[in-house]
This record gives sequence, structure tokens and C-alpha cells, in this order.
Amino acid sequence: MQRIGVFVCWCGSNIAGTVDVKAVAEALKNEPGVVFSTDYQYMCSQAGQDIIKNAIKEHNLSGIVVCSCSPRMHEQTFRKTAQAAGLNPYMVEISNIREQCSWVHKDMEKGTEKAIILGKAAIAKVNLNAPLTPGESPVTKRALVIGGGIAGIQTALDIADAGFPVDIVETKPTIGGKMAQLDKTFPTLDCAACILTPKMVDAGQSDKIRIFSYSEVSQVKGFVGNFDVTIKKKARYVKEDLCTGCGLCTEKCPQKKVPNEFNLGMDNRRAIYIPFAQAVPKVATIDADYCTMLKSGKCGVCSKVCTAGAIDYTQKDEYIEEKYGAIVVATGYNPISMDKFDEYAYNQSKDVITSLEFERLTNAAGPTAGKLLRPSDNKHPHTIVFVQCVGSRCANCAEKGKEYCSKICCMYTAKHAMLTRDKYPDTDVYVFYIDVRTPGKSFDEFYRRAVEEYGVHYIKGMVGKIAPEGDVLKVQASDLINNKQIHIDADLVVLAAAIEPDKSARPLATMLTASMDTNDFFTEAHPKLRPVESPTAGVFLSGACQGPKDIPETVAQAGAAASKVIGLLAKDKLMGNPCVAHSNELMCNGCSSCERVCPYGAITYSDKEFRMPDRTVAIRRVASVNEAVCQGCGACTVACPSGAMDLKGFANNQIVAEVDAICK
Amino acid sequence: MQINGEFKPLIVAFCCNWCSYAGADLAGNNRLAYPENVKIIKVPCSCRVNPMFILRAFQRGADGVIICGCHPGDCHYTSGNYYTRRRMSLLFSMLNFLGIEKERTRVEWVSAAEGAKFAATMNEFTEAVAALGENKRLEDLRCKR
Amino acid sequence: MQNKNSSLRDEIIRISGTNPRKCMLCGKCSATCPAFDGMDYAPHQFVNMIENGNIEPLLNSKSIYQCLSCFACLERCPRTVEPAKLIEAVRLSVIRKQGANHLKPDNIPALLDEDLPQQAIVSAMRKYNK
Amino acid sequence: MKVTYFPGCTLRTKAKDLDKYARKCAEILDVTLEEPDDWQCCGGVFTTSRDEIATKLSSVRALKAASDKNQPLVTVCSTCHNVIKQTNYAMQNDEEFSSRVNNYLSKEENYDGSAKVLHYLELLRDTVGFDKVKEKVVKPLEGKKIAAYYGCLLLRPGKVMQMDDPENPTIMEDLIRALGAEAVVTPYRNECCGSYISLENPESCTKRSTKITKNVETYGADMILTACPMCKYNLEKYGSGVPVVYLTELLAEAFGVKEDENAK
Amino acid sequence: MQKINSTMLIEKAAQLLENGTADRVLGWKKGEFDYDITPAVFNSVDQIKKEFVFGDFCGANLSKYLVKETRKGDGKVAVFLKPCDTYSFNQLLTEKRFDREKVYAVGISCEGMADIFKVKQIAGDGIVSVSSDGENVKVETLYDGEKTIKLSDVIAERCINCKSRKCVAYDELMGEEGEIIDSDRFDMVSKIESMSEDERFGFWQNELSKCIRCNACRNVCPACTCEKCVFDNPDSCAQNKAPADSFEEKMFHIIRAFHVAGRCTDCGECSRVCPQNIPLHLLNRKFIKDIDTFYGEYQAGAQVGSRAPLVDYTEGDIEPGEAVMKGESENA
Repeated sequence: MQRIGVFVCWCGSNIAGTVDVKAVAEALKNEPGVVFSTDYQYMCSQAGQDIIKNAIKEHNLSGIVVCSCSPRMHEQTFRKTAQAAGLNPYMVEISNIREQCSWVHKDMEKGTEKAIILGKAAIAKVNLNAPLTPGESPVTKRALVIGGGIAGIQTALDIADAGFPVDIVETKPTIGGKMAQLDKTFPTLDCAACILTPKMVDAGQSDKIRIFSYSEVSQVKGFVGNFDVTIKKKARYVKEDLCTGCGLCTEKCPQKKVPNEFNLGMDNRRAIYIPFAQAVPKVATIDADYCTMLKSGKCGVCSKVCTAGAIDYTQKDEYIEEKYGAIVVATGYNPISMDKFDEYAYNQSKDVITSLEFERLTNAAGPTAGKLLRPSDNKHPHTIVFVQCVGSRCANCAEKGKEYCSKICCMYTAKHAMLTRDKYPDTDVYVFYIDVRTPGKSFDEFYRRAVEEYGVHYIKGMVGKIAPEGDVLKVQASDLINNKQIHIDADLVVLAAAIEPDKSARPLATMLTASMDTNDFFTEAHPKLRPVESPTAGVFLSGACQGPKDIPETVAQAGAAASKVIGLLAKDKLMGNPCVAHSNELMCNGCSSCERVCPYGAITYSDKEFRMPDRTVAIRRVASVNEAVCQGCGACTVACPSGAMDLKGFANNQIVAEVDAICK
Repeated sequence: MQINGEFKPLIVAFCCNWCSYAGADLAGNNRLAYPENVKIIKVPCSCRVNPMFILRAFQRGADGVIICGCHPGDCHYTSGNYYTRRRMSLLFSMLNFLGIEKERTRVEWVSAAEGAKFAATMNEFTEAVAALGENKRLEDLRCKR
Repeated sequence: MQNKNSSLRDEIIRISGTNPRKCMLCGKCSATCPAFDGMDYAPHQFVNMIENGNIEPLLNSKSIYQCLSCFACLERCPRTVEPAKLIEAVRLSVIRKQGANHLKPDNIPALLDEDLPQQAIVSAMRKYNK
Repeated sequence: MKVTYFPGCTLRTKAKDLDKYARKCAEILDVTLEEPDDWQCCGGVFTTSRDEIATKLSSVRALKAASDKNQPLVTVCSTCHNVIKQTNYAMQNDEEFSSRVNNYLSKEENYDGSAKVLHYLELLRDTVGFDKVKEKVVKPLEGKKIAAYYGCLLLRPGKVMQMDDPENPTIMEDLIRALGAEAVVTPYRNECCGSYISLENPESCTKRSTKITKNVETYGADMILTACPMCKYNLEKYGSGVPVVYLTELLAEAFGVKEDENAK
Repeated sequence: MQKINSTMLIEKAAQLLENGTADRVLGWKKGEFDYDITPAVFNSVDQIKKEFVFGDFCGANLSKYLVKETRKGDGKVAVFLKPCDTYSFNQLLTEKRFDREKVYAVGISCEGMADIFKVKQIAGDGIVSVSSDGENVKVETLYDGEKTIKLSDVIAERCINCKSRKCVAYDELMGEEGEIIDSDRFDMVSKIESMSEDERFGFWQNELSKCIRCNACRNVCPACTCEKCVFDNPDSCAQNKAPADSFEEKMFHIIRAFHVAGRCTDCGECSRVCPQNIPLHLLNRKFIKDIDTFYGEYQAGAQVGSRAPLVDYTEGDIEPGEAVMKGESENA
């Protein structure tokens, strides 16, 4: 029989406001096995933990139940408390009487009654708990960073700096990501390339960092400390080790009409290309969709001009398998499609552009060499209208756009408006906004400067319709402060398109078994306290894949993710989860049902000798579980017809005891 | 369960640790109310739920049993909820075949972000079970209070 | 809040089936409204005033007879508040009252011309009369 | 193929051409338009209020007639189409509304929302196919520059009408091209002409219509194509003088069945 | 084609022992009554000649006995398998329940077995002897003397609705291989599905309340070969030895049907041996029918190594709520 202590937490008034904590402690005193029961204002506080520790010693407790907040909050805390008092941490059960009781109920009597029942269920379970000891597994001291934007680059640099090898996998031919496409950065207006490209070079030259560009992750197996990852290196038809990046091929290629994705299709590139001058690795790539040689076998110009002999038309996709201890997701974002907002005529006029396109138009390396010329006729625009929140903050049921605020648009729009006025004072700039959101260091000052010093017209209201007529864009909008509908003949309209996670994130999340929210942003292990970790052990988050972020935030998170990775890789061994499956060999049929449902391949079989009741010896095939590989989902326990497979910590009899306690 | 002459169905909710239990916590964080008679049992994954647990709950007096897990495709263990889906499809169809009211059993996918869905589901399910009255078709009279 | 008329507010919300609280005050409805110039209260004001129970001025406004039911605000509202439905509900709560018809059948012949399609009359009667 | 055809009030009176050519062209395209025996006017512009029941019953009856014959319900007039499609949507999605409607109707008349409502344009695009339309063209409208005008009711609300992209539609342009003419895409093609307000407030209507037709002029179109008698009236009377034709008229012309105006 | 008879099998069994193909034979012998034929292991030719029988009452599926029998010693076991039995045989191999190398399987064609309940219904109780010549069944009872019944009138339900006369596994075949049949085996399931909820409940309440928990269904079931059954295991939380009330009657049969779901080959042994005549096979058929409609047709035991539906999934599987509705309405 266990000797159980029950500790009921008030959580200030969070629990005590709706649950009579004293009555709960009193009622639970009489439950089987309970030898001690008390309540306290904050069990998780040092004083509260001391009450638990003292009670464990004083009453020689073999198990404890803490009636408190969700185990997701403080299960670890109380396990450590128990351990400090010499009790096996798995002899602790949490009864969730806050999130699942006091916070969702209002009636004190009913709330108390429910809390008592939840407490009884936890006591019933502890009565059947057994001390568990976690197994150990080794750590592969190498990290994988998926995505080579500023988030991925920074994470990789920081991990490499700590002495661990890192691989970056990037789907594009070069690392750099969105930041490489930007012109200047708010609020300091330093040039994006000037601060990014040195980091790209550092990553390219580091002996700890390997860059798999033009590659993607195709399979992930294993678990924290021991991931087995397959990387698909797409055929770029250029031998990376031979190409010097001289660029001659990209000048001689006769296929000139390929939309240049780096400039968002606003100009053309060749079929063989290097995305931009500072690309890392600076290696050419052949676009198989456009290359005449690859399509029809006729051409071969690039091969002829390449003095390094780097062109290889026969190259195939290559699959690389590598082991990693930690994986960082840094898949970034994209602006959403403007198709569902064509009242703004994005698909009807070339002079309606997105903000990212505007970045390229003002970038010295862009299609207009940094001169602000509008795409339709290359004329200098004199009236520019910026529209904020296009596709952001849309109600879910509107079935277009995103529900969230995209966060970065207010600031980059202020930047665009300011830079335009700075460089072209003859230009009228209007910004239509719903709210201007500038919470960040020096952000509001920046926005105010745009208004006060640069004379940008900020108008509270929204644009309702944009109609191209002749060579102007007729902008019809509301001015809510003056309660007017206003009409502007604009030369250029810039839409601050909402941003969304990259499309590759969803399948990647499935591979990683990492969870996502409804918007396809990766969920963090804890929204406040573990913001750079995914709930899946060993998978970390960096940058906008977790939520909209600007560059400073991204870099901060990238560094934080790196430090988490370093902390993990610094360990030689990892303690596993002891709540794993185990098979009772005497009952096992060896039928393989459990093996077939195990997602981790943790179950193996062997033939064993058994003494039969008639004293003969029979050889039977029986299952055994690799505890380092098992993650404890329990799929096998239900697949097993004989009930030989059970799960430690969530055993059949424990769950049934909870059911019984609840239904009693 | 009768409280002051009013029938309050006892609902046992099996919630997976990663999504639905967290969803229930989020309902708590947002103070989204649902009936007190919903009692949650945490399991690591919805695929841990053995049909025997469900029958046991009914035996002991539960009026409805709901299993909540991550959305298909989002299982923390990759595939657990896919097995849950098959198992419960067959089990619940069988219970219905035996004449057990189909409204007493349910599977709902609730993510960690869907606190509102969790509360709404519990309210809705409780209401549906309440409309049926007490579980009499799968009860064990010896276990009656 | 002045003129708080919460029962009429609830009635209008019920008839319209929309939720003015979802409005984030972006003003896109008023930006897109083709009849804006003839309105004394703009579509976005309807949303806000109804939510605040400040409905009296709307009952007497010109706006309710200016709305074209073209559904532009309804289509483009990012929050699915759909102001056209609210304007419709206000108009109905006016013309449903005895003798409150905006357009009297007797007036119609004077407004006709040879080519005026039937549907203009039918629609106007539906919108302006009970 | 046979479909139920709802002409509506205006097609019986002021917009006879729209109706006449709809029928002629359907015949050429092997579509039989079956008019229900006792249809009533749809009541004009849809009212979005959830408690207006009686005025929507005529639409429900027409829907019921189509659903009994297991046929789609086809309309040409934008207003009828909008009213009937929105009513059908409410019957399918608003339980309270549908039960109230059915309470008004006798048991045999009860309607379950199973009919499909198609605009004549949808019939051409989805059922007949623009390829087949193209085959039947005997007098291609070469050299004509035609601006499609959708107006407000044909496409909105997009969620309900499900006909085309409400902001950047292509269905009429595709038809114009199928008939051999050049489609001129103009930005105000989905902005309201002023609708029934022309009855009371011609000034407002003039503003709307002129803005639209002037814009069309800047794009160099010879004529405006519409499906709606209301639009045609407003744009012609209150616009800046660009000719407006019905889509069925244009179709008839290309099919070579348009009657000679002068012969009349 | 001659129908397989006792003489042929005795000859074959003896031959297999004599030529050393096997060192024991799994077959049938007479029990207390003529109709009550039981599985038996024969170690000698003598024994075979004395006791081995085969006829229209040899419905017993022998495949299950291989699990225990093959563990005894190294020699081979010869076994006679009717078409239904071969499916069970394959399913047990899929589950690696015995070593295929230790078995010599003789497939025998089958045109259906007699159902003693049907004989009793016609001839009455107190059967003293019963014999069949392949066309007619001669019955002698205590009360009515001798009667002749047409064999076709007493063919078992499971054989009338036979799903396959094809032997899907054997080392040697006697008779024809047979073919898979389009049967109407789900008609009764559909009929129950189309009843109202109350009627369904009434139907099963009536049937299952007859259960005396003799465990015959479990003991004969070729899918129930667990080393230790959950119902016998005090640690399983499901142990119960006798049904105390209607819950346990249902509990036992639901769990048993669920445990064999996707593995049951629909051999019908459960219903054959039920002393209370409960149509237990309908529970299994319900699962099979649901599996077929939800996940595509699947026949357990048709192939060795196939993945049972409950240990498999697709991303687009039907949702449980829909499944329950479909399981009610899908009466095609």
C-alpha cells in the first residue's frame, strides 16, 4: 500500500476563488492510501515546495498528489521537489484543478465537488504508480538548420561558434533569404546587403558549417539527440566544387526570357543563373524548366564557355543521409497572394505592386538599379499610395487573408514612405492605415519622423477600390477622421501584403512531428517560457516560421535557438522519457501487431524459450521494446490483443483506476 | 447523474497530452466555461485509449465518452491519431449496431490552439448526451450509485 | 452613452444576422461605397452607431434610401461585418411601421419613363415600402 | 439537355430582346429552356434580412419546381439570378430561415435546397462549354472591342454566387473572345451603376453611370456588354453614350440569328 | 469430381505418416455422438484407421490447433484444411503464430457442412445416430425412429453464405481448388443496420442475454490464440469469468469482436459452437462489412503478410462520426 500525501494549492485566488481548497484537502484525506493532506497558497513557491519536502520525510510518503494548475505548467517543478526529498519523481501526480476546474467553472459548490473527484482520480492513479527510471541515449553532436535566411544563418553561425558542426539546408540556389532582397532596414536605415552579406560569407567560409543549397529535407526519423535525416540535393547541373562563380555562362546563355524570381518577376534572367552577385555559394544553377539543352538536347553553350568544366547535364538528384542531434526550423515567410484582393487591381495593373516588389524597385541591385520607376512605363511616379493591412487582420470567416497582424508592415511602409520622400521630394506619398502599430525600440519615433519631417500623408481609413484609367490609378478611399470618401489619382500603389509561413513548413512539420497552429506557424513549447523550442524534443524554432517578426527579433530568436541547441549538444547523454511501453513476454503472442503500429520502429522480436506448465520447453517469438527509441505514445498497447503490451506511467490499470474514480 | 432533479450527464473525456489536453488548458486560460461534469483523463496520445477504457467508463456510470486528439496529420507521434480514427470508427459503429445511442460516443480533434473549440465541443456534447438521458444501454447495475 | 436604445439595437442585429462588434474600424466599407456622396451617415458609422445603440439618427437618415444594395461593402469587408445588412435592417425597422413607406405607389407614375425596366419599380417597392 | 428557365418580370416587358435571344441561342446550343407554368416575380433586389420570409417565397417556389424536375434553374437577369441564388443559399445554410419558409408552404411544396441555380453565363461556360459556343459562331464579331460589365449583382456576394472571382472575373470576357470579338477589361465592370435608385435619384445614378462609361471610353471599347436590364437602362440613359448590348443579343448576332433592326 | 470422403482422407493421412512426411496428423474423430466430431491428433496409422473420420459434420476448423501442436517437438504436423480453414491458416501465419516449416497442409475441397441444429429442428431431439451419404442424412432418434433428410436442407448458414471455396494455402490439394464466391453474407448485418436503434438494442439484448459465458466461441476461434486471454487475466482490468448482468454479456462480446476485428476470416466457428445458438458471427461480419466500406475490401487470411486494417491507416480515412452514420446507412 502506498503512503500518499495530498497537497492542494490555492494559486492565490485562481483556484481558491472557485474551489473550497480546505474542503478538498479534507475530503481527500480519507481516500485509500492517503496519510497526509494539506493546502497552501502557492504550492509552487519555495515555501510550498518545502511543505511537500517536509511532508515526504515526516510521513515517509511513497507518492504525492498535487492538486494545482495544469501539469503542463508545474509537473516538472513538483517532480524535482519530490526528487529533492528522496522520492522517485514519477511517484508524483498532478490533479489539474485550475485550468480544468476553477477557471472554467463559476459555482463554488460544483467546482469543489469536481476538484475532489479529480483529486481522487489522481490518488487512484498514484496508488498504482511505480518508481520509474529514465533510460539514457547518446547525442549526435551536429545540428541541422532548415532554411538559410537571416534566421538560419545566424543560428548556424552561433552554433558553429560554440564549436559544433552545423549543416544548413536551403531550397534556393543561395542562402540569404528575404533579407537579401531588401533595400534598407528600419529603423536605422542601414543597407540590408551591407549587414547580411558578411554573415553569408562567414557562413560560407566557416569550417564548421556545411551549406546544402538547392536542397530540401526529404525524410526525418529518430528522436532528440539521434535524428536520421535524408537531404535531397536537387540536380543543379553544375558541379559545385568546380564552378568558380565567374558568371560567364550566365551572360552567354541564349535563353534570356526567364522571369527572375529574385526580382519577383520584374525582370528576366537566363536559364543558367546566379541569383545575385553576393550569392553563397557563388555557384551557377541551371533552371531545368527553361534550359534548351535539358529539354531538347540542343544548345550546350554554357558547357562550351565554362573553362572550369563545371557544367554537367547528366547530374541527378542526390540523397544524403546524415545524423543530427538537434534540428532548427528557420523556414521563414512569404507575402500572401493578392488574388483574393483584386479590388486593388494587383492582377489588372503593373503599377499596383507589393511592398516586397517595392523593395526591389528601390534596391540598387534591383531591376531599375535603384531608381524608383514604375513598372508599366518606367516613369517616375509622382503620387504614391501605400495601402496597409492587405490581407492581415481579416476575420476567419471572410475566407481571404489572415486573421493575425503581420507585424512588420507598419514599419516597412513608414520606411518606404520616408525613403521615397527623402530621395524624391517632389513625390506625394499617402499611407492608408487602420492602426499604426510601432511597438519596438525607436519604432514610433521613426514613424513620427516620416510624418513630421518627411511630410508623408497618413490617412486613417482604407482603400476600397483601385481603378486603372489612362496612365493613372484612380484610388477611392475613406478618410475616417474627416468622414469623407476621397479620390486620389496615383501613379503607383504599394500593397502591404500580409505574410504567411512558407508552404514547405507544413510537410516539414509532419516530418518532424512538430505541431503548428491553424495559420501554419510552428507552435512553441511554451508561448512565454519556451519560445524557441517546439514541443517536439530536439526541434527548435528560429525566425518567422514561428510568427511574424522583424529582423532584430529574428536575429534575437536565432541566437536563442542556437543557445538551446548548444545546450543540448553539450550533453553527452540524454535522459529519456521513462514512460515507455514494455511487453510482458509471458503473455506476448509475437503477432507483430504492435510492431506494425509503432511509428518509431522501437519494437523488435526474438525467439525465447519458455517452460510450459507440462514442464516441456517451448520456443516462442516475443516482442521487446527499445526504451531509448520508444516515445511512449501507447499505440502498441491497444493493438496488442492479449494485453501483453502496457505503457509505464499510463498503464491499463492506472487509467482504469482513474476512470473508476471519476465515475464512482 | 441527477442534481436537484436535473439530469447532468457524466462525461469522460480522454485527451491527448500534446494537443487536446493543452487545448483544454487553453480553454481554462481563456476562462471558457463548460459543464462541471466533464472530467478529463490525460493520455499521452489518443491512440492510448483502449476500447476497454470506454466500456469501463460506461459500465461505471458515464453517460458519454469523448476522445480528443491532435488533428489528423498533426499527431505528436506522427500517426497515433490515425489509428485512433480507425479504431473508434469501428468501435463506435459496432456500439451503434448493438443499439447503443451513437450520440454517446464521439471523437473530436482539438489542437493546442483550439481552446474555444474544446469548450464548445464539451458544451455541445454534454447537451447532446443530456438530451438522451441516462446511459441505460451499457450500464452495470452493480456499479450504480 | 446617449440615446442608448439597446432593444432596437438587438432587433437590428437579429434581423441582419451580423455582428457589429467584429468591426475593426478600417473604413473599407465607406471607401468602397458607390452611394457615399449622397449619404448623411456613412456605412462605417452605421456599424459603430448601431453597436452603441445610437440608432435614432440613422432611422431618420437619408442614407438608408441611398444604399444601392450593391453588396460592395459586404464583399470587401475584411471582418465580415457586412454593413449593407445593417443598413437594410435599419431601413426595414423604419418602413415596417405603419404609414412609414418611403415611396408611395401614387408617386410612381410621375417617375416613369418609357424604358424604365419593371425591376426598378419592383426593387424600389421592395426596398422602400412595406 | 433540359433546364428550368426563369425569365423574370422585366424580360416579359422591357427586356424582351434579352429573353427572345436567350431562347433562340439556347435552341442552337441544344438546350431546352422549360419555363415553369406559374412562376412569379422574384421581387427585385435581394433583401438580406433574415426575417423577410414572404417576399422570398416566389423564389423558393421556382427553386422547388426545378428541383422536382431534377433540373438546374437558369436565369438571365442579374437581379433574378442574385435573388434566387441568395435565397437558395439561405435555404441551404440558414436552418431557421428554411424552416420558417417551409412553414409558410404546404407540405408538398416544402423545399430542401437541392436545386442548383445557374446564370445563363454559367450554363454557357460550365454546361455547354465555351468551346461549343465557339463552334456555333457563324458570324464572328471580329474587330469589335467590347467591355464586359458585370454590375454589382452578378458576382456578389462571392461566397454565395460562386460564379467567378468577384473582383477579377473572366466569364464574360471569355464569352466575348469565344464570339470572336476583343474583350476590353475595365476596372469598374463590377461597380454599381446606380440600380433602382434611378427611380428616385437620377443624379446619383448619373454620377455612377457616367463614371463607368467614361472609364470604358478611355479603354477604347465600342460597346458595353451586360446581362442586366437595369444596368442597360442606367448606363444608356445616364451614361456618356457608349452603346450597351445584352449578352444574348451579342450571342444571337454571332450565331447569325439576330433580327435586322431596320426590318422591323 | 468426387466429393472428398472419409476413406480418401484416412488413406492420405496414413500415407503421410508412413512415408515420413509428417510424424503426426491433425484430423477429426468421433466424439460422444455421431454429430459431435472433434479435432484430434493421430500419432499412428493404427489410430488413424480406428478413429479418423470425415463427413458432413466435420465443420471444425483445425488451423488453430497448429499453434500448440507445432510447439511439441520437431517433427512435422500434417493437417487437413477446408477452404475456410486455409484462410485462418494464412492469418495465423501472418501473425507468426506457428512455423510454416513444421506443417504439411493438405487442402480439401468442400461444398458445405451440415448444421446439427438444423437437423435437430427437423428430426427432433434425442439423436442416437446420424450418417450422411453426401445426398441424404439418415437420423435415428430415441423418439421417432429413423428419418431421412435431404442434406441440402440442413447445410449450415455459414456454408450457404460461403465467401470462398478456394483453398488459399496448402502443400497438397485434394479435390478442386475452388473459387471465391459472391455471397450474400452481409444481408443479415444490413437488415439489423436498417432497424431502428431501439430494435437493434432489443435484438442484441435478446440474443446476448442468452450467453452463459461458456467461452466456447473464444476457445474455438482461430483468431483467439492469445497466450493468455484478457478475460482470464486479473491484471487486464477486463477479467470476468461469468456474466453477472447484461453489461458483461455485451462487454465480453464487444471486446472479443474488437480483438479479432480485421483478423477474423469469417469462418463462422463461433456461431457453430455456441450452445445458445447466438448468431455471434454477425458481430464479426459487422466489423468486416464496416472495414470493407470504410477502408476498401479486405479479406483476412487471403494473403500471408497482409496488413490488417486496424494496424494500418490512410491520411484520408473516414472520420468516426461519419463512419457511424455510414455504418448505419450503407446497406448496398
